[in-house]
Amino acid sequence: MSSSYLLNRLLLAVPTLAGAVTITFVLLRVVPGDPIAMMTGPGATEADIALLRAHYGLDHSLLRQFVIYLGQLMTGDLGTSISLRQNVGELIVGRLPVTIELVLFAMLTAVSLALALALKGTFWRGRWPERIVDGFIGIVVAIPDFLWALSLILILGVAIPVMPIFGRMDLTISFDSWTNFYLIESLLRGQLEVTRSVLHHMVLPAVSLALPLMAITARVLKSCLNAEMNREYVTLARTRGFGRLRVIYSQALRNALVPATALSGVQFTFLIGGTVLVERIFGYPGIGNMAIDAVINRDLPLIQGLVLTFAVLFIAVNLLIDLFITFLDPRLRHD
Amino acid sequence: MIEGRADLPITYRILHEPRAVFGLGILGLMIAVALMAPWLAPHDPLEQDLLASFLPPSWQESGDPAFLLGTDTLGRDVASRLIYGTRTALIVALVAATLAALLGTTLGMLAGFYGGKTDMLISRAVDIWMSFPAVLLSIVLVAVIGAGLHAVIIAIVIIDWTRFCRVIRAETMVQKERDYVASGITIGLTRFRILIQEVLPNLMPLLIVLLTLEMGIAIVVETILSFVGLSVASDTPTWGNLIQEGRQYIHQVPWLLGLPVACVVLSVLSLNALGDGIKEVIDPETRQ
Amino acid sequence: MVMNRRSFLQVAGTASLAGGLPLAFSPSQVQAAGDTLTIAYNVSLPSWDPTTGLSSVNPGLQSIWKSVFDQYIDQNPDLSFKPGVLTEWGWNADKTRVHMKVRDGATWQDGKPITGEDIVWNLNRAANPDSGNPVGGLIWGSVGNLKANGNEVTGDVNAYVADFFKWMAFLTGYILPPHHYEKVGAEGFEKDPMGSGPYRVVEFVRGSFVRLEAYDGYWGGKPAFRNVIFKFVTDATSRVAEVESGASDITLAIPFEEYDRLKAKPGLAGVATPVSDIAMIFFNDTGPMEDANVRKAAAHAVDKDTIVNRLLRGYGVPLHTLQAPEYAAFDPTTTVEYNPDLARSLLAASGYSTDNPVRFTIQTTRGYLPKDYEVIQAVVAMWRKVGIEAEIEVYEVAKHYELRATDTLAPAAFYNWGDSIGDPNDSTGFAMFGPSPHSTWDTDDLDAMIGPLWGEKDEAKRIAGWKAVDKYIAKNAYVLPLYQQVQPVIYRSNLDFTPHVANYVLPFTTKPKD
Amino acid sequence: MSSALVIKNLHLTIDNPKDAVPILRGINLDLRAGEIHGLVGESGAGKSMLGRVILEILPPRAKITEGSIDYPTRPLPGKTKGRSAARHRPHISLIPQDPMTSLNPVKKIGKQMSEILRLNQTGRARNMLDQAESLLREVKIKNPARVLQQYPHQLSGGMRQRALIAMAFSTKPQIIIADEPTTALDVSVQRQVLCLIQDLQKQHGTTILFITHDLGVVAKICNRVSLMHSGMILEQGNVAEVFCTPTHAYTRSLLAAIPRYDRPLRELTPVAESLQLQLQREARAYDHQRRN
Repeated sequence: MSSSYLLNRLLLAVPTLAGAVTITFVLLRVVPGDPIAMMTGPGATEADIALLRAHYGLDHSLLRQFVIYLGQLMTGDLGTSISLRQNVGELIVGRLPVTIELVLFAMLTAVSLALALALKGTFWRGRWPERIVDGFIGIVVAIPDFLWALSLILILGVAIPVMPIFGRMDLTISFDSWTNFYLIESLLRGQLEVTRSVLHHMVLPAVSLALPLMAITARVLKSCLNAEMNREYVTLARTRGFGRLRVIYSQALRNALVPATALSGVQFTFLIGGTVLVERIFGYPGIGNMAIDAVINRDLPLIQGLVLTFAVLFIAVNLLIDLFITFLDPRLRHD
Repeated sequence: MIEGRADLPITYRILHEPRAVFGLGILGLMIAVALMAPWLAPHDPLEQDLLASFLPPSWQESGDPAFLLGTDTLGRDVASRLIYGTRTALIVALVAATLAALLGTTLGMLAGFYGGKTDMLISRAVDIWMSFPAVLLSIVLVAVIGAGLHAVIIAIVIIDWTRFCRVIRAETMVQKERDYVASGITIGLTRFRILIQEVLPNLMPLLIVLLTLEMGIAIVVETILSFVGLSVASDTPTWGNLIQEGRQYIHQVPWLLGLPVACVVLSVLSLNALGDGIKEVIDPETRQ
Repeated sequence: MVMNRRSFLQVAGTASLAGGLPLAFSPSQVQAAGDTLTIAYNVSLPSWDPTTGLSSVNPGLQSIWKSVFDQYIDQNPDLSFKPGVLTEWGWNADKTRVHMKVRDGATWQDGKPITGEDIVWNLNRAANPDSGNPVGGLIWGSVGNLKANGNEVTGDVNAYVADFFKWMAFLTGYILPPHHYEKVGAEGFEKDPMGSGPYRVVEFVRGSFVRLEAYDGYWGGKPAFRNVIFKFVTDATSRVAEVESGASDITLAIPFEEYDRLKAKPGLAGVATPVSDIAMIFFNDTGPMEDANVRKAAAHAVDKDTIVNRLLRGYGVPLHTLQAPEYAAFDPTTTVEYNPDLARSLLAASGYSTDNPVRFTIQTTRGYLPKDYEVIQAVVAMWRKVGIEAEIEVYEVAKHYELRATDTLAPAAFYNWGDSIGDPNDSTGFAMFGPSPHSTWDTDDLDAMIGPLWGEKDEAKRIAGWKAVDKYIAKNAYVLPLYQQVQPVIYRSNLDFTPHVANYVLPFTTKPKD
Repeated sequence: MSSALVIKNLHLTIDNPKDAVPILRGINLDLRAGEIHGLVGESGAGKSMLGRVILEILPPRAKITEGSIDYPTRPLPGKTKGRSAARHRPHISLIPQDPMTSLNPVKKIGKQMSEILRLNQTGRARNMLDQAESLLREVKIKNPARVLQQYPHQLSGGMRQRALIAMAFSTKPQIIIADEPTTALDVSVQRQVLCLIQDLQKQHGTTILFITHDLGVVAKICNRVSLMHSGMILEQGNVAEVFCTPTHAYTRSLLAAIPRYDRPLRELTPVAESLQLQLQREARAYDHQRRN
């Protein structure tokens, strides 16, 4: 595979990241108000405030602050959280596995459901079940993730309480995690009771996140599949003994995935963004939940670190999507 | 067979596309409700009556016919608040979507038409923008600007112009290759004039589709911001505020949450349907 | 309402029957582990240092800290004081020296005994401005030259603060183990906290939960529950779902409607008692508020009884001063009557009416306190009827602190004033004294009245002085006290839970019912 | 000579929301085993649709309203009524018009060929690739081993068409529908491909329905020919007969339109508009008559 292409994409990500850093920094410095005054709370004297201001480097000029910040970033230092009084990098690294597991699980759910829907919809092309699939997709797509979260809590958490609606696992089970990747780690260590509990807790938040992505992906994939089904090579395959379902998944699918992935790729980053609200609602201890607290507490270093983390995640997901497309379509590899 | 219908005027075809008709119908209803809110609403949406709080809808046993859909915790008329909420939702949707479209389209056209450095600069900016999580960014933005209708609109515009920019840029690049642009240049029109007089009208259908979809997004964003408690402050009734308020009493008075949620879902659904319907009509690719 | 609740349940019940789904999380099945108490808590713990930073003066966090750390002095549920780590304390006769005695046999959670030196270290640290104790200068700095002699600690009074010892049971009045803290440092302490309280920290996931286990060497005895989990559920609706589904045993700070509903459910019990928190509206001495007529009208126009009885469903105690009935300087004779006609005529005297209303901004939090935003909406509606047109601005409580510290609050600002030691210094005193960093109203007349009370060493005279100040404030409407908060707590009915006026939910005193 | 395929009075319409448009109007066609049968007509005559009817790959809204298709020589005739048409289909295969769009762009040639082989016979994957290689050699591809490892976009148009021809013959079909197989190719390649089809047909004894609009090609390789217009077959017969003694005015006019070295260019006459209109009128009259 062309490593130069990969390298090119990686290089392109650098200025994007640099831009993200700059914008985050500037955006948060134009905040009206004094983060220090808020951080000290009632009772701080002028001297206390000045002391803290110096401690956080806020007594320098904006440009100077930026240079200092960049310098710290280079050494991997994201600063110290104001409200949580801990190294921002450590805080984020501690919580990131939670969000990553949730996001991956949600994406997996979304993609498998979307595949099933799109394939079935295509299989039923031009017949009434296709209309049901289309209608279902159309309704699901109109409801944002956090409304799903609320509805799911109401239905499966309260009305028929079969699902846990808060937290990451049953806290009566004790699990001393080394990596904070509970799901993967508990599986590897064979503590299936933990795996079960983590999965159980993950279902509702993951489904809330997954449904909108599922709908939009299914819709895009289905229309790409429809376009693909009209192509000559598919017709030809039908004449050569490929069954109606088989021709869809063995011939059309991979081709349809190329434009579908390109079109819905950005939706995957929306799912990651969705964790902010959904983690909040389910009390899921990931970085999304932390982000809202950071905004509420006006914890500048933490907000900065989190926004940057999200940006890195987004860029990484976009790179992966590019890679996936190149993997799918040989024409892109040989150009 | 099908080509025959392509000759019909576009408005005719839109009016014969069921999804577009559904979307237009609901949108029209929303606009009518928003415009006539003062006459439609049976009460002042801010008028409180602490002695008459949590009245159920009027058809229920203990309901009061004066309050069609019941009252909330402060004894305000839910129906009137929903009606005035439609107003806010429409204002946010229209203003935010239009401004985002204006910004995104301008930049997208410039990038797509002039290419080169302009394109690189704008595309880069879009890439950077897209690398921020929209929800977090809007929360941060509103926290920075301060809650209020204007803050919600500004946040939506700042975040969502990229949606327009990306698509319009790509479409402008396609249009640029068309014959009419080349012939425009040969007859001596300036490039800017071609962009405005020739390319722009050809982008319009696509733009309208994007605009309807964005209106739906804007309504959702307002709900999200209200949900986090950062949207329009003061008493202004918005669907988001109603959802946030209703959520607290979900067990006692489920309709306080259900009604505004239904409004949001229905309006987004109809705007999506309208966008899809128009796209279906104007987009030859999907017309088979 | 009842109808709907019932039909809602019916639908739910039918649905679950139809689906044949097991009620996996019904209250009876969970909590098989009988030695674990799970509390769905409303505030997320940001730090393990209860003595520094903004969070240390957040009343909402004290329950967790009190489970892990000892306070110098403890409080009974009725706010009266009782020995904590200190068994004796006091001033000498002319109040120039302080003395304290450390409890025998009290140990840190690593088994080391708590010594007089440890107390000196903690008091010095609290007084040191570099440590970041928010009340270091005001309270802890008021004594100095501390000396330890075995279990005895003595020190000099730099400036007499009447409620110095009361603060030892209040915000930032905790002791940390010096040997451990100096070993691990401030950041290390966050990861490996240690106290001398009834429970030690076993596992802490920021923003999610903390798991505690009983410390066997605790001087106060063995708690009924060996394991305690505080889940940080900041969303009220989620907290309701937590206890309702049985995932948690106790929760607090839920909407009163939900409290009423849950309390009636089999398997759950509830208690709602007044706590030491006062909902009030700060007036700032700017703009229209400099007009006494406007202030007085604003005070007379608010029907506190209706707000409490209807909006808060009776869960509140209308107040006219910043003193709750449990406080030392509560005076039932100081009242401000609800009289909208008087309010109208006062406004008319300044040229305002409903057609030409006086306009200003009122700031409020939303969801920080039960019904805070709704209460302000109700207040604004009552004002509107007499000729005050207030525009509501919502902010986060962090923003409130910032604005208050820089004295840039709007003319009116809603806040919750907590004073769980009930001393007038900490209610009316800090809230209304101009030079206090917490105050919003600062005018010379009031400062002149309050000033002498700070150093008043005769307790009876001091309390009488504060009562006079409260009367003066009420007459001039320098502040608008609304009501004393009631804290709704819902718990499993097989628990024996004791409410605390200081608004604590303490696992240590919670027992299974026999 | 036995028949490979017999179509009797075939009617086909396309359903629109409002009306049904007739596409084929009473087609009778008898393909004889081992012949190359030319099917000639201009665009829209319905010849490709006829090919699709035979292949059973009709678009969703197309419907056969009347008539029958029989395959007297098809192996295992009992299976025709089976639910999945796919199972018996490979005895007919297709050489498509456009080699660009007729290969799956994301699969290597070898993979595509072995997929077909595996669907239609049993055996090991390795073996399939060997078979595919020899098939490619048969269609005179020079470096078959390499081509097997290549993606369609790496091949020239001629190469792709050869690969498609190899695929068409790989299932050992009795009938092949060649739907304008040379139209999209360069002139120089066209001839080679025609020869290749002819050679392979002789070698395997396959029956070919050769759809084209080029009478010159028909003259070169076909045994018999049918002329179509407006979904009807106007004339049918041996190539020599039809070309020498055309009975239908349309055939005559088509023949007159063939550019020939012995005829000056300006004597070429396009099919007269009046004739076109007359044919369309007749088609409509036919529809009218059927409806009543």
